[in-house]
Amino acid sequence: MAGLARYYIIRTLESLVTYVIIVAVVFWLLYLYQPNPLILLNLNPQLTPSQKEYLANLFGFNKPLWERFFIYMWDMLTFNFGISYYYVQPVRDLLIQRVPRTLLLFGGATIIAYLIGYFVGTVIAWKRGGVLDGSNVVIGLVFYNMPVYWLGMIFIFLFAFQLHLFPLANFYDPTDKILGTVVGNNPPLGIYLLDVLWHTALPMIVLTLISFAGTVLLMRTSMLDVLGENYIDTAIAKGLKEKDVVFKHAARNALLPLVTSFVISMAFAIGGGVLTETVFSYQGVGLLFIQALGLLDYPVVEATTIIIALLVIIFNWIADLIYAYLDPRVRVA
Amino acid sequence: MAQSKKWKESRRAFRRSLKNGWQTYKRSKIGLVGLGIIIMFVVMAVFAPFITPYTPYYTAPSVDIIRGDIYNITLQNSASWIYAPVGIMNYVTAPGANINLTSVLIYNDIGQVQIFPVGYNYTSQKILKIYLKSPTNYSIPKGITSLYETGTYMASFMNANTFIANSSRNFYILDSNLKVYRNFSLPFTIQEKSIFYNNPFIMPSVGQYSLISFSHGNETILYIFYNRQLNYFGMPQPIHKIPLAKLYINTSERVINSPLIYLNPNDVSNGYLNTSQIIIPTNNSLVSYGFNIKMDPGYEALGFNVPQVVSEPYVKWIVNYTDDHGQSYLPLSITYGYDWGDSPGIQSTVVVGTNTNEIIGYSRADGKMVYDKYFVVSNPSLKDYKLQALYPTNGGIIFAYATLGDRSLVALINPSKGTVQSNGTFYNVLEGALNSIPTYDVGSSRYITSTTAGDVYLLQPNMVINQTFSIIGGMKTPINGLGNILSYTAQMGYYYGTITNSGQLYMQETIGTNIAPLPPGKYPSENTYILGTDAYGRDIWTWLVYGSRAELVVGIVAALSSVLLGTFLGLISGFYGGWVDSLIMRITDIFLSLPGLVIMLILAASLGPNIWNIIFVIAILSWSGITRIIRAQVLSLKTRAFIDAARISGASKYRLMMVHIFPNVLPLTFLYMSFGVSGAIITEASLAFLGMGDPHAVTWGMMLQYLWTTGHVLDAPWWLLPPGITITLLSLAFYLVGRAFDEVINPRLRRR
Amino acid sequence: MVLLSVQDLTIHYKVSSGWVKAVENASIDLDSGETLGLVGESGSGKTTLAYAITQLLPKNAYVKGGRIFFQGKDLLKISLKEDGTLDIFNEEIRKIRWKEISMIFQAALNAFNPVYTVGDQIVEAIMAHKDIEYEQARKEVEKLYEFIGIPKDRIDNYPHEYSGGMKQRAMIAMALALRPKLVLADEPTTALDVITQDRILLEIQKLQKETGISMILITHDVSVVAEISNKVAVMYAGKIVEKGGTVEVFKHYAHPYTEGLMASFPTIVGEKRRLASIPGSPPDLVNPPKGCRFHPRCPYAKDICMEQEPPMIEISPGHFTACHFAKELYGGK
Amino acid sequence: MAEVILKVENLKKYYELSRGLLSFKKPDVVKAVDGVSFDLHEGEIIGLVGETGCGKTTTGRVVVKLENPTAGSVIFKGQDITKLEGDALREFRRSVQMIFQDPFESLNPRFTIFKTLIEPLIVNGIGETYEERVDLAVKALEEAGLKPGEEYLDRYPHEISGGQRQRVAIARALIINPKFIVADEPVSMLDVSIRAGVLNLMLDLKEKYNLPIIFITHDIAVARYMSDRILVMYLGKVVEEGPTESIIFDPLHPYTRALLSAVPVPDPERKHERIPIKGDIPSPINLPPGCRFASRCVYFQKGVCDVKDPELREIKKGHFVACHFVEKILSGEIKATREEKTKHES
Repeated sequence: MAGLARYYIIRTLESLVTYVIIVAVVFWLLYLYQPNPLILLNLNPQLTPSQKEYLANLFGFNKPLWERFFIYMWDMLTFNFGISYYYVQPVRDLLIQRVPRTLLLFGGATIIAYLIGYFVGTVIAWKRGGVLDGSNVVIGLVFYNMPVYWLGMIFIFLFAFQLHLFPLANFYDPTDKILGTVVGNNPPLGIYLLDVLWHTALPMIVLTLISFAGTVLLMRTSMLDVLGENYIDTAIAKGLKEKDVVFKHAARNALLPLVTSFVISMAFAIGGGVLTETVFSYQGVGLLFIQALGLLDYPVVEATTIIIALLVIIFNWIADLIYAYLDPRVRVA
Repeated sequence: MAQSKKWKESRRAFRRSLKNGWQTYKRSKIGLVGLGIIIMFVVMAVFAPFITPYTPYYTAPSVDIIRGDIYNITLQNSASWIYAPVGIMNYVTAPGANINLTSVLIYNDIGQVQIFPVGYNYTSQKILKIYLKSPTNYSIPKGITSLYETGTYMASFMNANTFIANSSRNFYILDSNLKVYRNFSLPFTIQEKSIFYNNPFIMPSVGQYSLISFSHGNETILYIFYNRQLNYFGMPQPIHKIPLAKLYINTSERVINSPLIYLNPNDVSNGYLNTSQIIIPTNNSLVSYGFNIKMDPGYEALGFNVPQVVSEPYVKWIVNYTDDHGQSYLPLSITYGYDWGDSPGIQSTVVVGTNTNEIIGYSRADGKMVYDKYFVVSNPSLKDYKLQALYPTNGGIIFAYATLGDRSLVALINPSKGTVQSNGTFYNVLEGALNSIPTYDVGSSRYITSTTAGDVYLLQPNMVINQTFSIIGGMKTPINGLGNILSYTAQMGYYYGTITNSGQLYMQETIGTNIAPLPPGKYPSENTYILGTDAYGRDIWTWLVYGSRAELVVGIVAALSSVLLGTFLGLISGFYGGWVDSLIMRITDIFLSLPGLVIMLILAASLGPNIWNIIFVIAILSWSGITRIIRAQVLSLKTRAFIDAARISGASKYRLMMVHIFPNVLPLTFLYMSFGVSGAIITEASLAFLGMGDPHAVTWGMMLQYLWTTGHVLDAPWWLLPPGITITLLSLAFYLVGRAFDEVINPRLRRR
Repeated sequence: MVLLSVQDLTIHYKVSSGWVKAVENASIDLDSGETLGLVGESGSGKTTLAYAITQLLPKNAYVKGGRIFFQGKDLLKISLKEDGTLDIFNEEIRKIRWKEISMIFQAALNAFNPVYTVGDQIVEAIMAHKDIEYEQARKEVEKLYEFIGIPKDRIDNYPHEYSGGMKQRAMIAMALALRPKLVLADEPTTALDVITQDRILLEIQKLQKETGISMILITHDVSVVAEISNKVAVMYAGKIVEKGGTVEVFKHYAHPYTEGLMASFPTIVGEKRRLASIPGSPPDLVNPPKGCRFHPRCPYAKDICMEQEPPMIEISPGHFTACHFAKELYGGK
Repeated sequence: MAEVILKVENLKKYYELSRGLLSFKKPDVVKAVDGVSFDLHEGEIIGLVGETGCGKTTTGRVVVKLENPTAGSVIFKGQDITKLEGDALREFRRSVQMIFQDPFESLNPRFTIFKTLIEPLIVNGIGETYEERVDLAVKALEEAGLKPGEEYLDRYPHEISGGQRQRVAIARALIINPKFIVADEPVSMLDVSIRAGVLNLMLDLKEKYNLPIIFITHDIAVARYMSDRILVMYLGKVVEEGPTESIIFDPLHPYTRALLSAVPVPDPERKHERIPIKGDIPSPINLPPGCRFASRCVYFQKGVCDVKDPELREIKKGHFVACHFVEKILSGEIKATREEKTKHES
């Protein structure tokens, strides 16, 4: 158990170092990104020189680069993200609104995709070679290689625009009619949640379709590996029932890579969420990021990038911890 | 001789191993399919000019794509809609600026409002559709006689418009959901009112405040709202909901006309906005009151509530109603002869139209008269027309309107001379009385107005009638210039609308609508577009074919670079071990935990949209996984006995690495290259879709990007489907080749 | 009493290059309490033959003929499907497995599932066949551990925490958990060091004496067979070439392959003599040689060997050999 | 006595197990080889015998300079090869070859047999012309029993059988005329019927070229067949050394005796008498002082065996044993303690 604890500590330290480095990298990347806010400020014809100076001071543009860098590092590491130029709100408030939405969307989609992947992958690997196997693999691969936003647009066209089954955009809309009542501005919680789910459903379906293929294939490959292992023979020879052999022995072991990949893909789904959120106008972190990038809203770009990176790191970290927990062999190493 | 034999020998062995590999590969059906698709696209790329009818930048001629566009929507409860429709606009002034007409609002005095969203999506730059189904119904206070949309602010497609409405005694500020959040009761019944709000797009320097004044008898109330659209970074910010100040002005005489409000945010000194004025026409004289507003730039930039002080109004100047001939008159209409260049140093004028058919200008600053001319005298043929009103227009020109019986005269007045332009073309005569304020359409450079005869006129700047429309069923309300659809990528358009007598909401674009994207088919220009065109009239099939070039180049070059880099680092890391290994592995770990797409977007934005930059960005962020795999492979190869055997034979480190280990990781490199191409194609398309694509490149990603930004997702399946299908196919093809190849080099062990 | 009787069993594998004729016309008989050593080189079909008895054949294995009687019951009749493959999870077979026929796998080859404790895996085997509580089953495991000589506190360890010898002992404990009639031991000592191997073999012998179970020992190591079995069957290229009592076969071998095998074994007893090797290498079972499969490597081969398959003849009571010239070559002894 | 080709003196190879970032303890040490000395004479095969983890392979790898020892020296032609560098090392590389356990592993799968064979020639600059190298390769193959050699040149390792692969490995070892060869379990991966051929081939080559071989194996029967002298290793040390027949028929060390008694014999009638031994091999990490075998020795004497490391002593001519009490055990003065209920520690 000591080995496990040490492993956890080392892994945690590594994650922290990675986080600090990424935070620093973001600063320099944005420093590369021209025009910078100071230039924007200087170009503004409405401002008198004294006002420009006041603002430059206020935002610290006139400090030496290194000083700015360290102030930035300190702010970011203490989650003090400043105020959005565009939304004129503290960035933290924006993130508090946005992060749960993104987690809801991608968490939901990833969980569904992995549940499907787990069961379908297990079954098609067990009954490999059949029609089910082949068609699943082919369909899966096609979705796997599809641009998510394109599928999103097609789904919007079909299910939202033509069939009116889902709303076209947004995370929540007080003007919707749910269960015969207009949602309104301060709806009861139940109606609110229904509306949120209704808006989340379509992007979630698209995300699930895109990613279930990967999980099915991963589970299938992993299962095929495990099925070649001798302990499966042992399990069969022991006279276990088929379902026990498949789920207790084969799928349980094949699950290991899937669990790791689940957490990691959750992390990367959030990073890649820019696309899905853009196409569905879903008010999450990804959309916030891409809009802020276009608007040169630096505090938001920094904060969203770092939050996304942080989520990736945290999920990676969780993945490793879970893996170590699930596979007793890793604990020793 | 020996050399050639040796060469032949190794070539034979190489050929044999290739043949063996092919034999194994051939067994994989999916591998063959993948290879087939790749070959198809390579053929497309190579022979692109021969299989496409046009070049990628050929655009369909206008005969194919320009059409008029009329929206005609039947309204429920048609009798109650008695006011002209109001357009709700969306101003975005950040990069990619546009002004969009997002919805059309109709209201009545029994407290009903309906909003019809237009288009289908807020990214749309032109109206595709006015939604008929379930228009949103709102309630407003009853008795509203006018309702304005006063400049808008659009935060991430969420409406944050502010409306100002008034009934006879009350005055309301409404939020974007038309909920009253400020309610002002006036001590009198409104007789005259004037409103000043700024369109930040057209007048960026004054798009800050909303001012509204109401007059009755000798009282005038002026409300000032901080309505700042832009902060100092050029970014929009929300409207402040609380009025800054309410100014009471008690004139000694009765107010007889709408006051004229002027706010001059350019004249800033000592933290004050100076030279703001309200000019009130009374039955005796024109009185100008000045007031100043205190500003705090720091707080403003942050967009917090601005603690501002508005000074008490003070009389700046008074003029009595006598012209330079000593004749007295009453003002019919007053306006400004201001223009874009208006600034503190330039004395723009207050222009007054009189009941004696005169137009008189006064200096804004001190009321000194600068010109006076008889409107009719300057053009004898017009002398019987009775001057009715003056309107400010673009470029400092004044639009004058006069009537004679059931005919109207429209003319442009030069404010510095007060005359209708002498060449005789700057006026025209219309049927019926003018019933709407002439609006200037930036897109077509025409004025739009309508008359009580039920005609809509499109007038050229020289007042030549360009087009006349009769609205079917007749206009119940005057037409209203609803708004622009401007965009830096797409064409401009200006819509106007009215409610017809038969209860329909009628809208039309002044220049006719560009109807591209064109569906597949043969067109009047004799052109055939196999897969139709995009919104710019470019042939989809051509783009699809030429796109394969860029995709193959991006995919292969990006994957090759990342794989080479990854292999090289993995080789070094695995082979040398020690601190080199630790260093490379730490860097790899960091790259592995970067949120790839997000960093790619920032990097691509920093480097600029260029195809080679995109290749670089993709390559630099996708080598890390390969490094890991190659390193693991090298580590496992290092323990293999044949490496020991080579070391015992005396092979140098370099030789071990390059001759013994490298050829053994090469298949793996090739495998990941294949997957890498697949990934790079999707990534390039994603970057392009998110607006980081190379605008000069012909790629499938750019096709989808144009589709998205021009907003044809829902009406141009011939444009939506092909690029997605090709991206999927090509990516899938490389992926399949990779999988098939995987089976060649890592045959899964069959059970016993 | 005949416990197991395999008659003319023929099993082929379907592979991409054709049919692998893994086992052809193999017949063996085993009485209660007997140990049969199944000897052969890799790819000789010995494992296939043994696995066929517990119906553990992989999906691409097809039974082309023969019967397997266990306690008078024809196992293939129960489980053989129409296409020639086996219904691995036939309920009747499942009940026979481990309860009647158990296996000792080579524990070093991951015969234990790495994610469960060894104890739990044995408990699982017990509970699959006996309707008892976990606690009771665990008590039985404790008894087994005592019997096999592993400290009880190791029950809750994971397989990777065991040494090779201990894993093998646990494997034996598991095989004996349900007191089966027949144990198939598949290379039980191959990966072990000599001293450990010796101990395990001793233990197997001891257990067999104490419990009276029958055993089939599958190994490539002639000396291991010599140590513990009383019957031997030698397989070559999918065929049983010689079978009989251990002493009979080893002392009076009657097949050139057995002869070659014995001559190529170095030993630490007796005079040092030069080893004789069998020339050539084992044939490809997709296209096995016509006639006697050993003929390309046989020093005595004549024309008939290339044409005709040699029949199984009884050269002395209970000692069978498949060689045309057995009588001439070895009959004298 | 034939000329000494190679002199190994007090060879030690320790491995430190890394403990990770946060451990400030002294790292664990595995003493894989701990003071091994022996001479290799002209035309002699010595067998290095022992169980898994006894250090026999590590010894072999140090001798061919695949690894550098922690201490000790390996003298070849008057030079300590552990310190060789540059040209001298290259010279040494030409004099030594190794044959590995797994012939599939030891042949580069991307090389044809020809390329595998000429690789040592290219590296060492042997053979002027291409034809010359082809001839050398063919000759080496035929020497290794693969006739006609030309047929094999073009093949890849996966296209030939296991026995042939090991013969190719032998041919590669022979092609540069080494002065000695280390063979690390050369037949343990091969099928029984093929083994003898490879063993005989090596014996023949030794006869033909008077080529000394260090033959590493866990199979004492194979060691007996091959070697002139046997060194029995246990946990990094040589516990017994002597002429083959002397070791086989008259083992002295309790470990050797137990080992030999445990070897199965393909003779069903042999009565098998076991020499007792306790427990399993202890973990090689941080071994306690004293005799390595103490924890398993049934003759264990407290106060001596757990304190002092026994030296190799010559008991009979050329027969060395590392045991404090070997004489007393032989004479029956020290009796074996009854084996307790087997304790298995790992």
